Amino acid sequence: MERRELDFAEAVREAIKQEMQRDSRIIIFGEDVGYFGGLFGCTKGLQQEFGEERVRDTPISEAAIIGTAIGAALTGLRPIAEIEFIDFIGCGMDQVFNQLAKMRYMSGGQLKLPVVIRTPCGSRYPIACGAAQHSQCLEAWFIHTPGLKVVIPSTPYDAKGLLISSIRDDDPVLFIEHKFQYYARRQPWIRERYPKLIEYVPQEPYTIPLGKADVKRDGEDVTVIATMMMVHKSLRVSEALEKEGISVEVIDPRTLVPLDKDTIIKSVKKTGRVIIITEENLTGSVASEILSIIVENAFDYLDAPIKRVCAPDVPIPYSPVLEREVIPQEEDIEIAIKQMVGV
Amino acid sequence: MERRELDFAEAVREAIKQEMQRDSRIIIFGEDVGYFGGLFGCTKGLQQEFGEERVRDTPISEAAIIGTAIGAALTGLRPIAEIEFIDFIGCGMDQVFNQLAKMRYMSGGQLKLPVVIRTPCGSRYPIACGAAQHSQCLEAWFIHTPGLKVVIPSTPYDAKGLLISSIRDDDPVLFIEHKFQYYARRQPWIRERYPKLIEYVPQEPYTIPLGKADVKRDGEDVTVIATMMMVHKSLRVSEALEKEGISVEVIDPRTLVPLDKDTIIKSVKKTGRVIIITEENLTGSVASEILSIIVENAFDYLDAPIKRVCAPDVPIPYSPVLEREVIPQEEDIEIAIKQMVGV
Amino acid sequence: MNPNLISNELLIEMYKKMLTIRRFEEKIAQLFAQGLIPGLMHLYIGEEAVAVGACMNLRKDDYVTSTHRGHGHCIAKGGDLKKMMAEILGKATGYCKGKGGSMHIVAPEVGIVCCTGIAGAGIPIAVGVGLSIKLRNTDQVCACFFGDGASNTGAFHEGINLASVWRLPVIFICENNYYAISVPFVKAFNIKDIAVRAQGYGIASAIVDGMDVLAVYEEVKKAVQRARAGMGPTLIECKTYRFRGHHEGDPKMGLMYRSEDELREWMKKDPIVKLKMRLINDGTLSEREINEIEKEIDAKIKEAEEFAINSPYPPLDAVKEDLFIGG
Amino acid sequence: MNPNLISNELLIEMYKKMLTIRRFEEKIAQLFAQGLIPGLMHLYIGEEAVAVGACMNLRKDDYVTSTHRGHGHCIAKGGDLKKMMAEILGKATGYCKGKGGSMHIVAPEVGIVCCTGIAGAGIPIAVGVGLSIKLRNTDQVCACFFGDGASNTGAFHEGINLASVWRLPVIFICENNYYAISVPFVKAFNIKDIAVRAQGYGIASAIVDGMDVLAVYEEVKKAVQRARAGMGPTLIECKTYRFRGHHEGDPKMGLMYRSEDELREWMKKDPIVKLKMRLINDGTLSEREINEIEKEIDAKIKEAEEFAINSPYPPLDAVKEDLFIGG
Ligand SMILES: Cc1ncc(C[n+]2csc(CCOP(=O)(O)OP(=O)(O)O)c2C)c(N)n1
Ligand SMILES: Cc1ncc(C[n+]2csc(CCOP(=O)(O)OP(=O)(O)O)c2C)c(N)n1
Ligand SMILES: [Mg+2]
Ligand SMILES: [Mg+2]
Repeated sequence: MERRELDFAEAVREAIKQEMQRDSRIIIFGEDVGYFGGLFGCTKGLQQEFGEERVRDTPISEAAIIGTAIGAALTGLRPIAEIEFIDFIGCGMDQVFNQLAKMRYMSGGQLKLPVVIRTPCGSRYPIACGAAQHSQCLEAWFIHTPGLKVVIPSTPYDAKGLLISSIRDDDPVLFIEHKFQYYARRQPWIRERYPKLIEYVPQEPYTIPLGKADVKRDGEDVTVIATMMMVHKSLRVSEALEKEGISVEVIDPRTLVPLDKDTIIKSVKKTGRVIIITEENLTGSVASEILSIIVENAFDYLDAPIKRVCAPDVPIPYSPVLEREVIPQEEDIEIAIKQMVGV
Repeated sequence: MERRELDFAEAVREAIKQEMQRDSRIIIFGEDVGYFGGLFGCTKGLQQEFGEERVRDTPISEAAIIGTAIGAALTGLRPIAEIEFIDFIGCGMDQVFNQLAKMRYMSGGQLKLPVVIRTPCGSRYPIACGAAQHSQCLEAWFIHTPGLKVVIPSTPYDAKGLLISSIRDDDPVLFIEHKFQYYARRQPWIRERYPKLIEYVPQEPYTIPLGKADVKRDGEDVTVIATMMMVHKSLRVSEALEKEGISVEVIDPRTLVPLDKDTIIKSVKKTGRVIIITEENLTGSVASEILSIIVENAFDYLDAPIKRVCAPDVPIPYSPVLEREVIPQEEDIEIAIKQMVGV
Repeated sequence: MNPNLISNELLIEMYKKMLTIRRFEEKIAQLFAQGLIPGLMHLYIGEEAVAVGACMNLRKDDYVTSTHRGHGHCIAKGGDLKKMMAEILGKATGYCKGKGGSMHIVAPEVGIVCCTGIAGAGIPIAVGVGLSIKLRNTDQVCACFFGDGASNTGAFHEGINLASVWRLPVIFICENNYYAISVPFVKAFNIKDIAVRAQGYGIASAIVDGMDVLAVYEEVKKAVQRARAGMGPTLIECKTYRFRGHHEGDPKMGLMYRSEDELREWMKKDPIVKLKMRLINDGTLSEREINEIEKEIDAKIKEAEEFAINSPYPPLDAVKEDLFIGG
Repeated sequence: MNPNLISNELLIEMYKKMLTIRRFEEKIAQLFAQGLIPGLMHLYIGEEAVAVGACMNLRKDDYVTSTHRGHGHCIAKGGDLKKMMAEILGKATGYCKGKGGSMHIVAPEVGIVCCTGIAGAGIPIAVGVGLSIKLRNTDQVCACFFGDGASNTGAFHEGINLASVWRLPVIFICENNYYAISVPFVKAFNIKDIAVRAQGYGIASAIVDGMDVLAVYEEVKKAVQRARAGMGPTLIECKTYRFRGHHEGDPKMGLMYRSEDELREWMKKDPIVKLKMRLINDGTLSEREINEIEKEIDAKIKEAEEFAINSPYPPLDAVKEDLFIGG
């Protein structure tokens, strides 16, 4: 039997499709998700298969998109709402944090909000430079928003399993898809560089539990905790460093809320050295949170200060030379690892 | 000469008033700030003094309020925009982070955005329980928003000096005022408990530089870094602990962006023990960021893991017994300090 | 409007509901003054005709989205006074176990599915309720209440437009009480009637005297019929007035920014007094029957008050509960 | 509209501006296809009459807020082609030193004070510009461009309402090209004309053929006069069409979601061809003069292209600059 390989967008689409086949309460809507099939093709063919009632294009109205998802979820549906880029979530931010995230708690548990908000994030350098308003990583805001689950897969396999879990979850989930991860099929160099961006994905629906990190690579000398594209970059660097005798463990938390602290702490206790690598702006980042958790839980095991490798605190500039400079690159990761192990 | 004492709202009002007298380009607008003088009286009398052109009531339109401030600032005015509660900033969030914070950078330095957004935050327990949508501390989102300065004063003296600096600053400033700090005049028990909430404030305009922390109390055994109401609570606990022979240093960063790392690190190097106390939800908090900075800069000086004392990751519940439980209380601070020094 | 089409039973029912709201909230005002209420209270007194006139058209399985000034909606839709009062006092026996408070009372059992303190935020949520009704293919409707102030939020615009494009069974009921806290209508609108905005979305609209419960009833009835028939949303503007301050504790009950004359004029239109006079003049109810109704209602309020006061506060552990279903 | 009131000079100027936009963007399309442009490009081709017709009414000290599809506005307002092209290529010599890119070109020197990639976000900012004009007591105006799609954002509603209430000198120019990316007008609106929304704010409005530069010119002229006279804002809806995809790279230039027939019909209304025929038929310009204009413009575009291509990328240090004024 041939092993079926999917890219990230295909895995996302398959998850949605199979879940919609399974459960007629699932609907999906957002800008361009219907007839066009989504800017990145993640909903291609779904309107054709499930009809215009269940797969809907919306006006440019992020507050209405999220609010509509809430109201539908409160009264028996299981909506998937798409925010076309996470950068636009500010237009519907009140609905996300004051309504969606808080309604169940405020109601004393009377209400149930099975909503998934899917949204792409991140830099597409060098494929398409999106500049300051189309390239952001904003997950840190949402781990600081009690009542939301936050999922940030890095691979097609994880994307399918985590999206199915998110759709089946009865709580609100913000499902963030790094845009660069969509391009491996169209741009062969990406696949060559980051082979896990096209991988075997089982045909049958399967779930990956929210709150379970994945050790993407075992290692002894240093623990790298990385998210989304930084997982791929870290893996590539780690393989190269292997030849220099440096053994790197790479952990992908996969979900930020809930966060699998145990897997992280276990690794830290083994290696004593930690680098956290994310594409976000440094200050107030998810990296800071993970660092804090490690300090609180494994301080005595640390052989060196934890390092954060993130974007500096500036908006993403347009020029490719500047965008490249801002986004953590493989050489930054390599330098950080080498410094950490004292090479 | 008698020493003139002001409460927090009076200090804020005096700063605005004196600056408006000095510079006719300064205008202020927001919901209820005009005729009514603001929900908390911070703009009382200003419309009467400066007229309806410069002191304006707005419709309930947070996106328009912030956008209007931006446009006015771009073309020669120096607006102060009020968001009635920080909880409502989600309705204008896009304008804050995609426009206001990024415009100067995106323009390559062509644009100047002298905007102050003033907004109250925080819990008013036990004065008035505001529940989940009227009690939040959201400053963490804004330290993760490059291009914004973030100011969070705790005392009337600091409020006046920092607000004048913020108004004179040519960059956008988010000026957050903890609501509880407004009540010391009306509720005498508050002043008794937290004496610094009414204090001497010079009549003449003065500035306090953004980016300068204040050591609110010198100590040797442990460094407490606290913000807004937690400064007052920490001071009260520290005084009590003094009698038990525990010497606590209390640092109020006062501005989060820019952050005075030097003052913090210096204190950490002296005490080797750090507790960070804020009213925010724990995960993804400012406390996590400060913790990270300390680890990166003073790891070898730490005698114990840094502790964060924050609200748990839940929305603020309405019931007074529950709100009290969620907001860090003096007994929580006391316990944390005692644990830290091993008593 | 032909009032003859309305049965006496219905009129009496409306009277009872309005009076219940009034007395419930007078009780709150009293408890608030006694310091027994921990949070801010936005009272509906004066506006009872809107909630009651609207909700009398709704079935139990119809939905309502409510606001910071929501007690009236909840009572009109059939909410339990005891659970409401307990919630307002922050007690474990409240609708939300004390976690929501006055601004967040939801009662899904009677169709109150959303109650938010963010002006306008209920509007897009009502749209989602409408979508769900449509896709589940029932003939339910959703009544979405909001204020004049909320009509200037982006959520209003985005929500109503989407409801129109998707032709959803939502009745948007604007309670125009002419103030958003202290800001008067004329400082926030350059139009006379909010209802004209319906034209920008291509939906039906109506302007109605919000101090006349029958007028509200009749206009909402038409909108509900249209909605049930799949003919889409309606925007109904009810001109009304709050008799008290924006919230309890608003200095001078709002007379810092409103004139006494204005308040007096509106109080002359008290919807409860008006209906009561009619019921008496019509001979529908005798003075004695009116008195009995009042007593009956007062007894229920008293019962709710006692229930709430005697109820325990939630246990501290409750803080960590109800965030996620999966714990 | 009496076209005789428009001088020949003005007509020629309009023609030149429109053609400059067209050629500038055709160059971008070409460079994009060659892989020389790092970012996404939203071209204005087909819609030139709107920017040019509008901006010909503006003085240099008047303001414009622009969008993700902003090259036309910038050129029409007098922006420097070299600095624009350099910005689009991400070069240090661009308007924004390469930091902004196509979607964020501002040129305060000619009044382009805001250019944002967030649909609708420029609208409240234009309101602030209007407020500043009013308080500084000048007779400037602000032209605020945005699309049909942006008209459904909350920012549109909040912004225009506030401009109306405060009677600000802002001309809201809706470029209705019938699509928001792939979503057609009819899936996003239940009205025929966006301009009807003006009634919900109590402001003047107009619907104009956006493929006719003179029609746009005349209608915006009236609005500018009203604004300068302190008579408040106007909403002008220009019916137009983009001849290319939503962005370069949009598969089949948007024919995935538009019909070829539709595109062909609109291309027949090409505003540049239309004005050119008129100028020739009127005898205002000879074929030779037309050719010379084209050559002149092509030379300028070539110059801009060469300037941009030969300019250096910004130094890496630039990353940390320009965040704050105070460093
Ligand atoms: C988005 C938002 N902005 C501001 C507030 C603060 N606020 C609470 S009630 C209110 C006035 C609401 O006016 P309206 O919608 O007319 O309702 P009313 O209070 O008159 O019933 C305001 C401004 C809020 N709750 N939400
Ligand atoms: C708030 C927001 N939502 C979504 C987008 C993604 N997006 C970019 S352009 C566009 C369509 C804009 O349509 P319109 O306003 O009609 O302008 P046009 O592109 O047709 O000129 C969309 C949806 C965005 N930029 N901003
Ligand atoms: Mg009102
Ligand atoms: Mg369009």
